[in-house]
Amino acid sequence: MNVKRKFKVLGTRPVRPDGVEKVTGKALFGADTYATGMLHARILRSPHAHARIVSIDTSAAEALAGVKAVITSADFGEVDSEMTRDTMHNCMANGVALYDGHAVAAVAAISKSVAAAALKLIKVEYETLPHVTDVDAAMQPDAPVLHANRQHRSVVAGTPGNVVYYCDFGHGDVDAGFAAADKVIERTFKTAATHQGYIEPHACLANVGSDGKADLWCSTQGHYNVRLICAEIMGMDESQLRVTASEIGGGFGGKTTVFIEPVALALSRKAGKPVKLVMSRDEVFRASGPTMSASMDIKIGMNADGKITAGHAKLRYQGGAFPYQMVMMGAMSAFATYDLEHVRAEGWDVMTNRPKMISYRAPGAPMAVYAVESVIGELAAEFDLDPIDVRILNASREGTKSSYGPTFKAIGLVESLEAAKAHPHYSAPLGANQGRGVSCGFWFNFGGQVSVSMAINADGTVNLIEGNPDIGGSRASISMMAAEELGIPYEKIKTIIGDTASVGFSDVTDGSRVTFAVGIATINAAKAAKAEMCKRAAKTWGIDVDAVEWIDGAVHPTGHNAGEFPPLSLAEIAANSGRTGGPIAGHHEGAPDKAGVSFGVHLVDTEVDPETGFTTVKRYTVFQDVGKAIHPSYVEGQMQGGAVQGIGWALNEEYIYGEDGRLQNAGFLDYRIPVASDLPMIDTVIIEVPNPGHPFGVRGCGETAIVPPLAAVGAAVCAAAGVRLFELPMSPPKIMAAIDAKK
Amino acid sequence: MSKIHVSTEINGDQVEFLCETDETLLDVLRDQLGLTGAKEGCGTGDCGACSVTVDGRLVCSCLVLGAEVEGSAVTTIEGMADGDALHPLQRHLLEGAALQCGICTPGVLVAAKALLDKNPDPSEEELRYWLAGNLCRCTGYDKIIRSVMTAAAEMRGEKS
Amino acid sequence: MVEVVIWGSLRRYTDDQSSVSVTGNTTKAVLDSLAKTYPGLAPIIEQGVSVAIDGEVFKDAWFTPISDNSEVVLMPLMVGG
Amino acid sequence: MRYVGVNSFADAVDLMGSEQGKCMILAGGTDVLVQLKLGLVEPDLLINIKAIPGVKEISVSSTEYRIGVAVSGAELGEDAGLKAEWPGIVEAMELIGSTQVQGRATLVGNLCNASPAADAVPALVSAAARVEILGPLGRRKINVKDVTIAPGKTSLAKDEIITAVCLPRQQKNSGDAYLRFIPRTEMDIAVASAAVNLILAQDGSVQSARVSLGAVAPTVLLVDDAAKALVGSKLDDAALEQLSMACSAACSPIDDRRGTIDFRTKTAGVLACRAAKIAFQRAGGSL
Repeated sequence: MNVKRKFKVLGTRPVRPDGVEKVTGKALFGADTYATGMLHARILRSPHAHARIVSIDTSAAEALAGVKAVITSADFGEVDSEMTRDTMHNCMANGVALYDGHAVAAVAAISKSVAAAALKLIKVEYETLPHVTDVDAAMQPDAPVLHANRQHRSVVAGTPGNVVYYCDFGHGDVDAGFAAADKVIERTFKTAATHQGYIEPHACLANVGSDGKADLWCSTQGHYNVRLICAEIMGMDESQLRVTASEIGGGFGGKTTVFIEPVALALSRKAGKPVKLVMSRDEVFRASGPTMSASMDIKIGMNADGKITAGHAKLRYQGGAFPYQMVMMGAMSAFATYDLEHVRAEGWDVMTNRPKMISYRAPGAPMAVYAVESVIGELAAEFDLDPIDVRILNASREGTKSSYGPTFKAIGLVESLEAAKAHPHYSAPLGANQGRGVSCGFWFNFGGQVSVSMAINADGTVNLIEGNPDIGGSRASISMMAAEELGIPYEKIKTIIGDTASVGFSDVTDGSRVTFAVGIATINAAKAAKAEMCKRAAKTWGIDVDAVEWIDGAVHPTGHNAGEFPPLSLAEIAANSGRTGGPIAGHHEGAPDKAGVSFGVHLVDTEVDPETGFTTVKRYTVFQDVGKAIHPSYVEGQMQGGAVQGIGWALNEEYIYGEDGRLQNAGFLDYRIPVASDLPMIDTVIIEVPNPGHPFGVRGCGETAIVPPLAAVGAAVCAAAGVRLFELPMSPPKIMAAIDAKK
Repeated sequence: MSKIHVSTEINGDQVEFLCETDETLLDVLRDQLGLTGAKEGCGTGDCGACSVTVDGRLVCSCLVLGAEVEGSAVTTIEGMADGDALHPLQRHLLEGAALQCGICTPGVLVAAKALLDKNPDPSEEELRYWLAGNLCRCTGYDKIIRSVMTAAAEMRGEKS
Repeated sequence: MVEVVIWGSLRRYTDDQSSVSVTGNTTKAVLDSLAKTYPGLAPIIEQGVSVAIDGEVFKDAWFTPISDNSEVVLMPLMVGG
Repeated sequence: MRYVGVNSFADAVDLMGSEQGKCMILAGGTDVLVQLKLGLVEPDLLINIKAIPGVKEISVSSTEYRIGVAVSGAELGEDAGLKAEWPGIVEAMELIGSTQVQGRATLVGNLCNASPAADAVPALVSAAARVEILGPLGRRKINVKDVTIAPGKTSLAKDEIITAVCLPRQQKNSGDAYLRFIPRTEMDIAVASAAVNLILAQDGSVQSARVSLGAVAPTVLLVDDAAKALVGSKLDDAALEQLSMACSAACSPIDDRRGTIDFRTKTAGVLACRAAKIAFQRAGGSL
């Protein structure tokens, strides 16, 4: 490893390879393909939060001219794995509709209007059941239980049935730690469920042939995962189902599973024609995964000098209508930013009558860290200490035993905090009704399975195939790493995302893993290709392969042969490849680990209108350790985008349910994501503490940025408004209620 | 149900199509004319991904019926570049890394061009309000705003 | 022997010990002896776990070498966005 | 659904009268198309009135502005004379939706959608605007205030159609303003709103006032007590306090996904005071 090495390509900002298609409207996203003879599908969804499906009469819909297939859960078979069965039943209700928007039937017809008309002809008889949508209510002994006997063995006996998972992390003795503190603060927080809010609705085009082979085109973060799930649901061999990932119009974790793909496949199989299925925005909100809502108790002890003596978090997450295990991510993240002798984080995952949660950028972490950071901010204020100093004093660093167990290697939290403290933003004066907030954040980052195949073309260019959808410019960073390793210009590399039949398995694009893991595979594939080119050059010169080496895009003779032959460039070797042994390629399949955790610090100024509670974000700066920024513009973009999603979560985004258990804001009008005029520029400071686990020092950077904004904005709003709030979003009515209560 | 015959101009070409009465211009562009650059992010005028201009006016094509553009002139993202030469806005969004997933990009470009056609020298605030109806979930808007401002300066003949 | 740190909610399967000593020089070997010695852990391990070795997290990887003085922490299998 | 484009209001009235099913008018379409998309309405007949001569025009006489029913928000904002004379109305219209929506949305559409939260309506009410209506029995004019009778419901008969908005010429030493509260800076529906239209006396005090509120009752309110609070004052603190109290007292809002009763009630008063100050300065008053 040589992390100090000088790079030629890494750190530059070339135009992304898929850019021209995307600025000219030619790039093909999920809904942008059409097949000859294609049918249009629509899904009928439950209007009830919880209801037994007594009967479904599809005869009138089937009789409508132009309708080619109608399906219900009866059209799906049995599957062995519990997880896949839940996914299937989330795609199509099995006897019981578990949430408002749960699919109960689907049609495929010759046009959108016929499909819409057919939906109205399906008669579903429901018997409504009691429902629950709030996490604390769902944990009560008398709450309606969504699925009997689905509690994970971690759950303590006697716990109410909606609690499906329990976890407990930490070390030391928190009671002793609290006893030793000068001050202990205990607070309860609530955060709303938010949606990933990708602009592209779920979309797919399925084509099942009469021979049982199938093609599926879809917008996904992981087409191999789609293949895995769909093949099992459809009872197909994986080899018979070819899945192609379209360009993806945003995912943020929300496209790491399937919602409509099995439905389209089942319709296509029944109709014998290609079927296109596209969710409406309303369906996206009602029936694709939001993140968890949370109810949390946080207790932290601190000494007057700012040293934290102990921390204890109890996290209760609401994750919708099926069993899941996600609170552990929050419990492990909650105190990860601090070096604590006594720490404990417990978590409970709870089912409710809401759509099943799915990952959303650093899933589980933002709300837990919000709650912890809010209490730390309050304690710092209690002792009149600088909030950054308190965090530096307690910060995790190399050698810290983390709150979730392992000891940290080289990490960049202290560097990020010091950069924030030294930044002009931190000392800039504040105006009337303005406040400043700061928060740390953390995310694990993953490696995982990956496949890359690289062909060296005879003209000296390179084609690279990888298996992870490009969700934010990864073709550029992969091409850059290939160019760096091969020593050729970036423009000579063409990276594409292969379908499931063209390159080996790759895990889902999640865990901020793509630049890290595909990067390692790319470097290794390039190394394999270089080794072959060294062989070809050695053969050409008639010398031993050990007597050549690869320097800067060319093979050079070494040792006593040095200078004997002019070096052979990649292009020269490639040009003769047909004569020296055939095509040259390199490939790598692996499962790299050591992804390297990432820390960030956010600094924000807000202004709160004391008469209306309207919050304006005045200034925002993100500091984040990214290890090594391959393409700094896209790294900054991740930091900015994550910050703004966090701002939305903090201020206005929320799933709003009525007493009837129905979602009241299933659209962008009332699910309020930040718009351009809501925001200032988002300044970024990239910190580079290389990850010892990657040849270029790369750490994942995509997810960490959504973790700190909730508490940072929270602290800034509280300072500006002169009140304390313990609930997200801090919407104007809540801010005004707090201000009025203080009066 | 009988369809409506519509003659219109799209990106300078004379085009005829038949549409259902409730079919939106967005559906016509995408499903009938092969112009899939305009995207449906919401179908209710809240996201701007389907932005086009009709007779020079910026609109959401999901809020226009296909039948309404009889005799009009429509421009879409597909009409923005001059052959292989990208419009300065397209070039600057690319160079400024102002797109991550790229789904909002066509709408942003069409909307930004409509602004610069009307006001070649917008302030950052004017630009942010003009683009408030173009939702982007990836970028936090920072690089979009910077890139449009840079493109505008170049189009005004200012050196960057 | 390798000392393996167990997360809190699993300690009921390890006689309430926060760390246990087992044999093995790879993750697979260590996980196998964990499951054998503490049968309550077997279904958890079967479902999939991560193992942190000297501060680096390995996701379901069998052959990662472990030495007797390694810091080994059992962790849940994680997901991201 | 059948779709018909008409060339005269008379044709529209005939069609509406003879239609057995549900009939809707397409002007801007920014509400109608959304309702169609979401399946909230299923009209049998949709009548496009945009090709009727004059509907895209704004004309001005010595007594009034006449605004065509298909004039979009963007076009309204481009009429410099109207904007100078009735800035509150133009700004209210321009607050509706995005730039894209502004390319289509119309004053009359905003009015006939009959939402309690319609942005243009409080401003029109405070300006004492009227609409011209054509029906089988001929023409009539009514106050904008009397168009909406309940959420989603207007006082127009099934075969009546609004043919123009008539705005009086603004008097000397007068000014109007409209403000709304939304949680973001754009793209939301008003949680509460207030419009104020003032005429100042020679001495700079308020001679007459009209104050209207939106999103705080089933229909837009014209609050006489609020107007009284201002008359005779130069918007001193006491007058503003009274204005705020009168506005809040007039509110009878609902709790919903956009705001609480308490928040709407208080915010309406705050907005009325702020709008009053803007209107006062526009009328030439100094604070």
